Amino acid sequence: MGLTGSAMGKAMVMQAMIFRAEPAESLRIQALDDFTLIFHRRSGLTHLVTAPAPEILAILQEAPLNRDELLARLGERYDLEDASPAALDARLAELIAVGLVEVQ
Amino acid sequence: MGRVVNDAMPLVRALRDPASTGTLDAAGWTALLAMARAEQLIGTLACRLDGLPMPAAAKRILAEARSSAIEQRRAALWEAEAARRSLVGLDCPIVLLKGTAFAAAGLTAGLGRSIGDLDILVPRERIAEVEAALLAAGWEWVKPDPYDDAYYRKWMHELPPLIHRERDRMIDVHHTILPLTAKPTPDASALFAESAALENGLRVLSPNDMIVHAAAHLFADGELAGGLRNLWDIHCLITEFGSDGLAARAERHQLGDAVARALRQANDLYGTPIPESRRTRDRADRLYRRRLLARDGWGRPTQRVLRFGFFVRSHWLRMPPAMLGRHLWTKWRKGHRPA
Amino acid sequence: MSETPPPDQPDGDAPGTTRRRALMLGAVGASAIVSIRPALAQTQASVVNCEIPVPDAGRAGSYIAADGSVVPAGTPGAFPPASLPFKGQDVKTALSGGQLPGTTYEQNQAYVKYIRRLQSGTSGFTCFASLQMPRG
Amino acid sequence: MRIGPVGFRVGSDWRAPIAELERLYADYPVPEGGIPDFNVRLFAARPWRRLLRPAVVLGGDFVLPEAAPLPLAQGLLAAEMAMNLQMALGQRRYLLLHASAVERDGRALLMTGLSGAGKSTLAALLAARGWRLMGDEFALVDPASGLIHAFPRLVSLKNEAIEVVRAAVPGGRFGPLIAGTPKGDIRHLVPQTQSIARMAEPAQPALILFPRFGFEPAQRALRASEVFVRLTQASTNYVALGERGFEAMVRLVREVPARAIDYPNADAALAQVEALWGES
Repeated sequence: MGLTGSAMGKAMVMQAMIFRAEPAESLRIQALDDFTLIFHRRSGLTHLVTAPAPEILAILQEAPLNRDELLARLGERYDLEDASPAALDARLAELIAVGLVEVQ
Repeated sequence: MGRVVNDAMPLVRALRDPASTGTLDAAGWTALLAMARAEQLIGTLACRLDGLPMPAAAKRILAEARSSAIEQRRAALWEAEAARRSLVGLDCPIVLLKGTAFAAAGLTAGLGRSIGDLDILVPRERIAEVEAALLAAGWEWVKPDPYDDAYYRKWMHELPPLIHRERDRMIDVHHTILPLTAKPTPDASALFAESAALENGLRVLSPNDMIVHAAAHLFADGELAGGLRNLWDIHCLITEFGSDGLAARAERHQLGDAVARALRQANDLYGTPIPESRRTRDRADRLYRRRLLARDGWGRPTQRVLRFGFFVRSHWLRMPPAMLGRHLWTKWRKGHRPA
Repeated sequence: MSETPPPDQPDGDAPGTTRRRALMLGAVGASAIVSIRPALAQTQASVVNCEIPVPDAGRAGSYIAADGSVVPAGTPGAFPPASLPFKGQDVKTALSGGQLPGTTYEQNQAYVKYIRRLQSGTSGFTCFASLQMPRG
Repeated sequence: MRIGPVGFRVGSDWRAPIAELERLYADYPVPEGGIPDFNVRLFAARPWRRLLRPAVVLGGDFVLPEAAPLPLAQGLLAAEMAMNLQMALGQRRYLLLHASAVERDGRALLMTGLSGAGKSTLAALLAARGWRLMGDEFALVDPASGLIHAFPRLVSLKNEAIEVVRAAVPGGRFGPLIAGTPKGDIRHLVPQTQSIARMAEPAQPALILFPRFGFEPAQRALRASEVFVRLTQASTNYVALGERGFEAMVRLVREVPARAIDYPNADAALAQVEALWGES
């Protein structure tokens, strides 16, 4: 990826990307309370996540999307209180870093 | 406690002829399992002995070793995938080496094998880009020492080791298969040219190059620590792919002697099929054999003097004498005394 | 086994949900993921009886600067290496505000900074990491 | 020797630590089929250190490179530590929790917490009041059944706890007082007869406590996610077990109630534990 340069440049790069989630059969998801456990079969790693990570994964598992499509889809399903692209980029970057989402 | 076990032959016998474990008593199993753990071959042994009759306790311990090997394999393949995702934008060939390559390519050498660090090979001219991309994706330097760093960059065949800050896993990025200071100079571009792509775009060496690399690691570089495992890799690769064209390939990488010795040792210890013409032993073969087998029934290293000899030799092989002197002097001034 | 194993699904997304659930994307700097890391051995052996050399063996003889970095021997203002490795228990005490044995105030500060900067792979790191574990 | 379901073989360059182990572990069975799960070796750092200022290096199938040697007078402690280390680094059959466990009516109470939280002491005191001690250091969760398996090694008592437990267990068999260890004074207690005789009996986990010593009595319920994180931190093999570990841990945090308790002294703690046990 080599994401360097300004935050503006980074946001533009994120905008052009298509994101794909690990397939449902690779994940064991257990909602506990405010937190949800995700066991990732492929890596053997466990992640403790909060909203909106499970919601993002569920939508991307239906079909790969770019960031704006994803934001729109989240807005259709949920009452989004802060529909900020920058915040969504930050959530996607976290999911990419742990390998639950991949850039296509 | 029964007879004293003072070399690793019980382990070699069990790997070579699994049914031979049928005659082991409790003390024999105890020694076998201890030395297999010490040589990091217990997962391999577990796969070899799977399904054979054995005492319940041994069965249970080997079943645990097998499932542990499965988890190690999973982690190793995920680490390769993480590196692939971090480097995909560079459009640079990434060749997996050693255990991860065997597992990714589904080779018998990968069955039950313990896998530690991720080793990859990239073209030398791309190594700075690879380094930058890995640092951007969460890997960090293990050693900040400037002498070691300069030493690595100038003379080694790899970047100083990096570790991932979240997953605690190390990656070694090589650009060839021997240090630049060693006498043989393998043909790195030939390694890439003959490598094969896996489904995900990562690559593995050709079978002959895998054997050459394993032999180089064993006899032209290392101090033979963990040698039985390396030799088992070589045994599996030759059994699976044969040794056609291997001699010529080894010569191309200037590693004919190391490969010839590896073949003889593998044949001698594991019964690896090799051509009759390549079985003529030299006088050093017996020393190598003793060093490879230096392990007792408690899993303890034996043959201290011989081990030390091979330790010195490993440094000798990696660099010319003047440079070796300089290296050891620098290390000594910094208080690095041999243990 | 529980009689009704919980479904492998995040709650709240059930089809047919009529009222839309509120969702926050959160702040840019916030974090929505914590990964479970392999815990190091947290037995008595590792935590209290392990040792941390200052500096590590690969850099023995070098001095420790006030900011905890390793500098060449004799660097003005830096501290000579510790003569013996520190025990886990001493380091634990020092990390919570105590003083490492045989050190002056400034030397202690520098050593503690060095220890905090230890990286994985450096000798003493597993010891330091196990001291950092919330339980031991 | 066998402790719970795990067999050990201990070898030493010196006779003394072995003699102490033989005395204290006299009632324990041998490893299943004579084949141990783990090997422990106590050896001299240098050949001459066998006699001259003898120092014991902890060796075995699994070792930590940075463990410091102990003086020979602490050989028993070295053996115990090396055995714990094999479990912490090498155990793959059970999910290993760094917790003490006691049993009553087939149900297990687990106690885990920071060093000095009193999990060993509380377990020893509960055992003196009729509970079966399942272990003071490790509780083993069977991923297949969810049951807790016992690991009743010698109870390791530290500093003030030594006298507290000696007073509570008048006929107790103790090891020698090992003074001046990195953790202060240590004395080992042989678990009671029923603890060793019934060590193959697993128990259903019923309550998880996170005790904290030195505070006014207080307690609070913990959320499943917090319990999950705390228990994964208290486990040395959670990640290594992969999906089996995940399943076992999820089941534990979903099915077993957990409480954090603060206590000022042993009597208050025992009263709190008995009260919570009555509710669970």
